[in-house]
Amino acid sequence: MSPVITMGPFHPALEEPYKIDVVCEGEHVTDASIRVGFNFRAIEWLAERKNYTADIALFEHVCGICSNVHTLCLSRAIETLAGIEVPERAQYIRVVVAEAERLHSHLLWAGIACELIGFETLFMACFGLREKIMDVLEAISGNRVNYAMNRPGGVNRDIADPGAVLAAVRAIADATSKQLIPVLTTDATVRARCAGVGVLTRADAIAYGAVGPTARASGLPQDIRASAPYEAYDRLLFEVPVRQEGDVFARVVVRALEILESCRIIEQAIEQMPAGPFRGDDYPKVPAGEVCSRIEGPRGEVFYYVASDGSDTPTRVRVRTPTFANMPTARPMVLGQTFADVPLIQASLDPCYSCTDR
Amino acid sequence: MTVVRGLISLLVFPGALFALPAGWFMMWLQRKINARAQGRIGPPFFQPFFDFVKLLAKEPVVRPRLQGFLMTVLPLAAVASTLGAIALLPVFPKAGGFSGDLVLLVSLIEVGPLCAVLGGFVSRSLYGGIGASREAVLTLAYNVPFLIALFALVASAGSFSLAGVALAAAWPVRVLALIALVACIPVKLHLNPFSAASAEQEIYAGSTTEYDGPRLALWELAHALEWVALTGLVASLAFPVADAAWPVRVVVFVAVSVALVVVLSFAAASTARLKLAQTARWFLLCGSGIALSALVVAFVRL
Amino acid sequence: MSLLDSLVRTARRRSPWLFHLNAGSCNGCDIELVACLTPRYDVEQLGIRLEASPRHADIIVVSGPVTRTTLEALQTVYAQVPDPKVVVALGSCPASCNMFAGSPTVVGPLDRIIPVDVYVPGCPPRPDAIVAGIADAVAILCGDVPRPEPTHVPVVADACATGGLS
Amino acid sequence: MNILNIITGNVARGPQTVRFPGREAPAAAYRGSVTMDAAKCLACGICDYVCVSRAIAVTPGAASCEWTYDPGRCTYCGRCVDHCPVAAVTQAGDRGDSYARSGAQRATVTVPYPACPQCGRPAMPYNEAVLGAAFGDVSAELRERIHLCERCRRRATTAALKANFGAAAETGRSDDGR
Repeated sequence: MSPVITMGPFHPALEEPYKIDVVCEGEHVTDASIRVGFNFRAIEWLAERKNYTADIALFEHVCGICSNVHTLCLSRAIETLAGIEVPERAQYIRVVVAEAERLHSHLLWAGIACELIGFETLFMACFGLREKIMDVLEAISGNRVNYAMNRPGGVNRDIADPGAVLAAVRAIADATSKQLIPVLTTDATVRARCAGVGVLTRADAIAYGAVGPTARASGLPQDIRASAPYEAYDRLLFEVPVRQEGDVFARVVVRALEILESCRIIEQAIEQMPAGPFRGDDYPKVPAGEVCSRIEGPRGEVFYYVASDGSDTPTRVRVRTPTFANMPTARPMVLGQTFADVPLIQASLDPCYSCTDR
Repeated sequence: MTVVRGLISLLVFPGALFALPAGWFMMWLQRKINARAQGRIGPPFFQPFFDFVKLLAKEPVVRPRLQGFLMTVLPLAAVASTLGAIALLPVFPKAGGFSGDLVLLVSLIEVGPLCAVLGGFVSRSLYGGIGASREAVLTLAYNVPFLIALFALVASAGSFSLAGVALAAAWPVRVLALIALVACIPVKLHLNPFSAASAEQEIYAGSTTEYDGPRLALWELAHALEWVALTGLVASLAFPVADAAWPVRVVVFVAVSVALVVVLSFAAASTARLKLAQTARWFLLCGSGIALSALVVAFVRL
Repeated sequence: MSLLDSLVRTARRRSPWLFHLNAGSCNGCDIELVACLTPRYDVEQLGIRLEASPRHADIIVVSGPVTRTTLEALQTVYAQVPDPKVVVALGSCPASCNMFAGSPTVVGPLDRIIPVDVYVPGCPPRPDAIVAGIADAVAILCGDVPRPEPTHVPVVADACATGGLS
Repeated sequence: MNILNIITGNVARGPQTVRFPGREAPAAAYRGSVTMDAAKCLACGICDYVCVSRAIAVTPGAASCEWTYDPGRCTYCGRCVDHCPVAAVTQAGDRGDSYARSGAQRATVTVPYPACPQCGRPAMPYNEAVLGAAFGDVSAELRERIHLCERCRRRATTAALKANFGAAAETGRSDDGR
């Protein structure tokens, strides 16, 4: 009989409560399934009972790691519905905050991945680096997590000290390219744990509809910032890193390269940023109608659907998060691997079950 | 006379009175070095001691009688056997020991991991069980190079007595064998890169997952003593200063042990954790390779 | 107070081990708690360790507004931690359900389910505030500061089964 | 072995930890707990309206308005500060210390209504900025009456209406002789 090992809902490898049922033959995994729903707070239900301004703050708490993505996507949906033009400066500020959030999210992920393979020193190095970008975000937005930057029609706060942002971003790019990437790619024990582990083939990635870095590490050049640019992304130069291998190692490399790309984007955005207004109208009137909005979060494509009846509360807000798309790919990845790889493989998706459950 | 000497080495030096503070110090040193390597302050000096006292003062969870008994006796046995192993260490090679005490030492050192395996299973926790089975696999794996290396020393010295081995083993054999022995230490102490048995991110706290309060305190104690026993074994075999005065021998013993802790701590801080199969493969190929070469050298020189 | 007593007190003060429990949080508090382990804040300087098993813990750190699905596990974990233990509520969610109050799937606030000793304000609290909050919890744990009178009414235990709470 | 560079760097640099109980000051723009200046408040309730977590509650009474704030419910998003038309709501630079009882930190500010300059009854006057935001251009006449209580304003408006009516009647008579 093959024992079923249930990891979770509270497990040291999991930041969030969810369960993975792993069927093992010895240390070998023959089947696995993920059970979610522990974070279900009925946010979409609540959103139908709160006004638009409060809803933006509400959707900020869909996820504490990619909070800005959710408020940005919802703000863009409301703007499209109400036909609001966002001032150019606000567009650049949104890009800076979004990319800073991607930096902190990827560094957090790299740290957690190192922690999962027992590499505590590298975990600390990643988090030490992450503190730099947290300081930047705190200086811009007034909080380390949940930035409350977006509002329909613009942003709530200006970037007061662009010089400090540039300095921090350059320091991160420097440390990433000189320290983090060499260690992650050449260290023997890291390679032993990551290379060839949890392979997601290109065909599987397409079949399961993978998004974000998970898809890009399996050879799919898929990025909304490039394919359907929003805000100021059409005026900024950046590359979409793609790897063909599809293993955990490829996902590590893709995210590491994305850290460098994000640094590049922030540098350009700060330099190009025009002067001018950055806040929109205080109380936009949202007419009846429905709208879809999608943007590229740190974990992949975020999708919002908003329906309005012309009142100050939406009649429906529907969210599709990147983890919802990526979650099923965990099964083909863990089959045939060892039990010790399961935490790392599922973490290599950069899962966010708080987003998925809402 | 031998009884008195035996009691002294069990209770005073290198036994309990020395080994307890020394074990706590080594645990602290490892955590401190780890912290410094990561740019942190790290734990205060008395940390392992306070951890122990605090755990001892916690209210034990009520368990079924037999399970509770086993869960107390097994860590106690681990503590007792490790203490016995420490008492056998040939710090004063000319003063004590008996022929064949190496066999006893090895068996005593093995009692600790064996208790951990049993302890994991009797705790009736799934993760305790997985931790225990990992511990069992690893014990099997590292014991191959561990025993071969010791046997190479024995072959070279022509004696099964620890004192004899410490004094008489030939240097080329000794160096190779000690390298193999040092490589085995991280497994026993659950240090990177061979810490698969206590991989917190995979299997909670491994075989001690279900242990609480005083019962966990005993495991912590056994762990602290294992530090002394294993580093002490290498220290006493590496630098046997037979002719020096006793303070010199003590200083050399302590200094080499601590140096070993420093080396192991830095090695642990600079590596990731290998998987069970990878660890086992490493020991069966590389570890055993080094140990076997020691054995070959020993036989060739004979 | 005997010598042994003061030794135990000191040991409790200097060796608090944490168990972190995410009861439906948005991850904000959780990543800030992880940030507490890192070089800048380093809770190990206070002898604090984040433990994997609730059996080893002294302090339970709870984040999140307590969803229906985590309720049972939360109560199990609380029972598994051996005495003496202290509960720290991280941020606004366990204190009041925050913005999730009124949600049909949230059964918090936390003090309706288990007694809470320390509330750390913030959404999420800064890591230094978390460290300071844990230090306050440690003072309760070792007996330097009296435990606040429990305000919780443990009625929620079966409310979930009957579906009575909204 | 690049990891050794990181380790030697860390050892050489020494720990980067802030030693407890020392704490780094938050950024200047930090969004701390919310306070309200009763002298500036208009009791318009917009902070209550935008607050997602009901941390702020505005309860109007007969002679004053109760403004309550519970930091234990607050998400510190700062939208009350952003949307306050008269900058009466502000955020402190920190969020205070940990506390032992839920709801213990709740603060209540009473906003007394000033006396009506005409009748002396307590009433919260309109504010030009708010009127402008809500209804666009405010007429000069209304601007004169925004400090009055509702009853006096109604009376003044009725009086103006009557006066206008009278004037219109007079001009009408003179115009077409009806």
